[in-house]
Amino acid sequence: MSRFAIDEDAVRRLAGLLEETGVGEIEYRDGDRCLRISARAAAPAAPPAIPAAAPQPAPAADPAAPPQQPPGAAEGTPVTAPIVGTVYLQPEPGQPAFVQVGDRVQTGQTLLIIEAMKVYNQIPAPCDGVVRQVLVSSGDPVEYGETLMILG
Amino acid sequence: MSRFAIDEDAVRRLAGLLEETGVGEIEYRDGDRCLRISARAAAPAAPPAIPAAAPQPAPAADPAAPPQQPPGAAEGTPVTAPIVGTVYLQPEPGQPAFVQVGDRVQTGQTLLIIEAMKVYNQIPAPCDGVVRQVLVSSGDPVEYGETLMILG
Amino acid sequence: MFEKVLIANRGEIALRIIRACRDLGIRTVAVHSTIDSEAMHVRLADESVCIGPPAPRDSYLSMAALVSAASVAGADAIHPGLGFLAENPTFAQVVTDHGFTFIGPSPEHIATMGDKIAAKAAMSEVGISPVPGSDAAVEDDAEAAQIADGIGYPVLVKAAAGGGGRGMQIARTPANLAPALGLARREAAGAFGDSRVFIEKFIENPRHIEIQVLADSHGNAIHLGERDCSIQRRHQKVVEEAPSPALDASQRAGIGERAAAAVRRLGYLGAGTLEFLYDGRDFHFIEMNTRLQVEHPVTEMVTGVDLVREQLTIAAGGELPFRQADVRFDGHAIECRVNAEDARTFVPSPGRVREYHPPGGPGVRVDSALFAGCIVPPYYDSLIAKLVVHGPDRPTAVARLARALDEYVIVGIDTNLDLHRGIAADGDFNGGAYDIHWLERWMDGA
Amino acid sequence: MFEKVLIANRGEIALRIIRACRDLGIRTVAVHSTIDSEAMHVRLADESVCIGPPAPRDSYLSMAALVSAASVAGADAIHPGLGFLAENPTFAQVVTDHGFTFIGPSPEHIATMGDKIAAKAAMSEVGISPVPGSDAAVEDDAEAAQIADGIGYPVLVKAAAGGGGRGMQIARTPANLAPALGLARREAAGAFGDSRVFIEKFIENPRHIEIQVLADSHGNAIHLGERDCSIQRRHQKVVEEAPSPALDASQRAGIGERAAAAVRRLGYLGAGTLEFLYDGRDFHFIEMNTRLQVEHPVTEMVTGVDLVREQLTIAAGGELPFRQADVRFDGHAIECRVNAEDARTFVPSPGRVREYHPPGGPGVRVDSALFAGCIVPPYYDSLIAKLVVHGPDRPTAVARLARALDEYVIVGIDTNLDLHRGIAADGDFNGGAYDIHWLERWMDGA
Repeated sequence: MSRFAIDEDAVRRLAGLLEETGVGEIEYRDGDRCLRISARAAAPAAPPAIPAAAPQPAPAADPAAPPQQPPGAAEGTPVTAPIVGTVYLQPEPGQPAFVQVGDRVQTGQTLLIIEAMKVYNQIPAPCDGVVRQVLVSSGDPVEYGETLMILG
Repeated sequence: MSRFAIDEDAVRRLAGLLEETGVGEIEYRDGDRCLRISARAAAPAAPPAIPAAAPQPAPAADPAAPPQQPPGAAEGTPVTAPIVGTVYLQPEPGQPAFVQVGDRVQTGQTLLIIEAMKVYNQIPAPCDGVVRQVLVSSGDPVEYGETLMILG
Repeated sequence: MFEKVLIANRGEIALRIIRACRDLGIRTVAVHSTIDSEAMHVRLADESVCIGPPAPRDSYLSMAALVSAASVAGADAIHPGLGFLAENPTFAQVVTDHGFTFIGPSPEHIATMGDKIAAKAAMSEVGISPVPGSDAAVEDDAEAAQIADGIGYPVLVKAAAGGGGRGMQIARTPANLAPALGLARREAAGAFGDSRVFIEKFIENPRHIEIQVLADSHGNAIHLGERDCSIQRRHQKVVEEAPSPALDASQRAGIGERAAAAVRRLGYLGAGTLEFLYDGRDFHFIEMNTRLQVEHPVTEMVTGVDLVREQLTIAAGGELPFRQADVRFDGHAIECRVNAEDARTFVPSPGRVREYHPPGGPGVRVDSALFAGCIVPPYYDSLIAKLVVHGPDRPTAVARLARALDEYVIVGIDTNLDLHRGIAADGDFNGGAYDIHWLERWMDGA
Repeated sequence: MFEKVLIANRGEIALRIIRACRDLGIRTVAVHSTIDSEAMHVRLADESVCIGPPAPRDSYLSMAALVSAASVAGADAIHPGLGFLAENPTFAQVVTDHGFTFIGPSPEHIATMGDKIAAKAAMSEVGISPVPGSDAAVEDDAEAAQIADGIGYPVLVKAAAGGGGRGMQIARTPANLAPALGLARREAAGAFGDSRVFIEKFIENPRHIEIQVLADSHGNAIHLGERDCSIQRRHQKVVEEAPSPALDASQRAGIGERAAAAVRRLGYLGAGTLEFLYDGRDFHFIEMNTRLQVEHPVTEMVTGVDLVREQLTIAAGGELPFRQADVRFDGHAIECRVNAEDARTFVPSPGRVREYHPPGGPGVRVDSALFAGCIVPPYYDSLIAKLVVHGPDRPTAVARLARALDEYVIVGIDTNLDLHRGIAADGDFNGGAYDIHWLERWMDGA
């Protein structure tokens, strides 16, 4: 019986592609030859199950929505809440918003206001850029660290 | 049926590639032959520490010595206690022991006695052999499963 | 007091007894089968002895192994716990014959109360009325019909040696009596090797009320009030509480004093429980358990009495340190039996407990031998924990029960915690309005 | 009663308050710093709000963040817990100004009791004798010498704004007074920015006895007996118990009724604690804490009163559901403060708890926010658990303490469990024979 003709270079290239693309498995078939490469299972590193199993806080009411990174957040610079409070996008009701999606903003320019204890805190742009996303609406409660806008 | 023609070298090369690339699985198919190599599952998580950390029973008094395999036990056939009780190596006090180290014994031959609830239970040799070790003395309490002698 | 006590049991009840012994400074010897060598009762005892393989018959039910373990460990007394050999009069006798103190009543009392017909007769003599019915096993169908006519239908045909709901048949009309007798005899013969049956009045929607008693060897016999164990499924208690929502203080004192007087007249020794069906007016005796009950903690929580401590005191020949007048009933306690089983199908769920986090805070007691990483073996009872709560009144106790159930985390095996959460949230349960059929109706409707 | 309460705290005390709220059907809002996002108090609350980074100044001590969190969560009241802002009168005022109920006494009472000189004056007026000494800050050394001569040496020089043992110096003879004054002023200026000092009689080997009081807005003020907190290290309580081994029922009633009368006359609202040094004959008032105490569970265990529940009831304008005559003292309770620290060096030991198994069984209560896998952050107090035991008498309680300590498993961080095991086994402790210097002497000798 003939020996396997192992194309080591093909294995290495597919393994590299697996790593690069982050996929779980690549199967390459050519006529009656086939090469399949699977990712190694993640280490079990089981996070303690107690947290997951413990009674979860009831779905947070609006006020207590947990800080979440929006999809695609990695692509821009997030603007996060430096204090818990209530968001306002306009200086006063009826007036236009400080900024809108697509606006070009400069470092230090006010993006929105967070009211905490009757004090209106202006939240400045942390860098020059364009407003890519506005993730909150006027009147929304926000937690410390919650992402408010994405600049890009 | 013909014998498997194992291409050891191909296996070694793929195993080397698996290790080198860090992938989880490589399947190599050529015509109606197929060779699949998978990474070993990650070592099981550490056993829970609670058992080790929980207050240990006080060093067992003689009566309650935990069953232990003596060093080198794997080399012979252990004779274990089928019941908790008190060991006697002689039929009666003052008489010679049933067996001694070095004695050749036959299956079924009485090796010692375990007294439980005033009943003297004869413990027979489980196989033909030579008495390699005697791990108990007359009057010793033994637990269920505790190794009493080693035959070789 | 004893120097060293061997605990002839496993799981949470073994742990319970070890804790009482430690509180008294008594050394403890745990026994265990091979699969239990890492179990919590082994870890927390002062000494341990492996007594056999996992099968209960060869370990926890082996009298020879247990008595021999007590000998080699030099114990002076044996506590049988509950289940296994706790109500086996032969075991009590063998323990005594080998020179150990059996922590429990005399073999004679165990034997009498183990026979349902004899127990009813014995109790009748000391002023406790059993459920109306035959005084003895019914010999033939004609005698049965005569008795049934006398007490009125519906009637229950029960195995003399019965228990756990087996060998039990209802006859709602005279026409049903003969078939019921036949079925019950067949079941009884199969289950207990004893086909004797007797007849009782079938009480439609009673509560299960039981009275805890303690009697010492100095003539003191007292009661510690009742437990309401009506929340049952297939005759298995699921939730127990004290006091009963159905009784007031004078009813409690009335039935309690009758129970205490009865055991005093019997010359009974130790802890015991008289079980009754309560139809809203009368207490009908059904049986006496001559041992600690699973649900004993609810009594401990409302009275402050440590029942296991008193069992030890009594068995050692001591005197009860209080009298009936000293017993106070304080607040309200509820116990949930947490089982390793599917909450809906009740299929047992042995396995490895991966994560374990019991609830805490005020008014919460947990009796459990579980720990993260432990094994719940398939060989034994599925009871893995008792969650007991106490509060100054029933609404507070129920609120604490719900709170504690929500905090309880057991991962790796299925448990009936969700069933308990459902019960704790239920309006009928919150109102105390239930009888022994309530849980099964509730589950059918849920 | 409140609909929703925000708990301006973390750890076991936040959990304690959540449990009381759940028992009353009140919704809870947990606040947390970023490092506490997975903490137990967050998991068990109905809602949670992240209020800042780990540094307490920017999170648990940030009044703006806390009040803003209460606003966005729609809470109607704020419970400050203990530590952090619990005794900050400005916080109580700000909370009230923003339309929330502060669950605690008035800002005025908090402010008065926060100033040691003002507190002594206020208590003197309502019949509670402070430790003999100056009525106000001593102006100069001559005045100090005159006062010291009057009360007799040894004397203690203490910072008016003091606490935790800082700004405190002993003068055993007249020659030592001037140096003691100078050192105390310098320490006080450095530690509190306030160099005022006053003089007290130094009581040699007293016990620390404190009285728990509760007062509602309907004129009811009661006491719940004493706690003996003499087992201290560097003025930090380590073990507390109730009742004190040094008091009998008439002494308890005497000092308790004086304390209750005092807070009634002050018009005080809520839970509070009057701390005394007891020299075996007289009770010398040292300070009043206007909040829940860490050691409140020992009082709960002997009285059956849920102190947090009563704080909520009182803050909501309700009436105490019992009177002094209804308060019963039942058995004996002991609390151990379990800290994340080396048992010998007392160096804090933050980190990840790998394994956690609290003790259980009769008479054992654990208040802790720990769970297997949780993080003990380095930013906050090292108290991680309170083990509280109860028994019908002190010997039983001590035996249960030893038993529960042996069952307690905390792996991954260092704890002072071994220190507690040593104390529980000690003969002096078992005899109840200790004063406020006992632990330090014991540790030096051990």
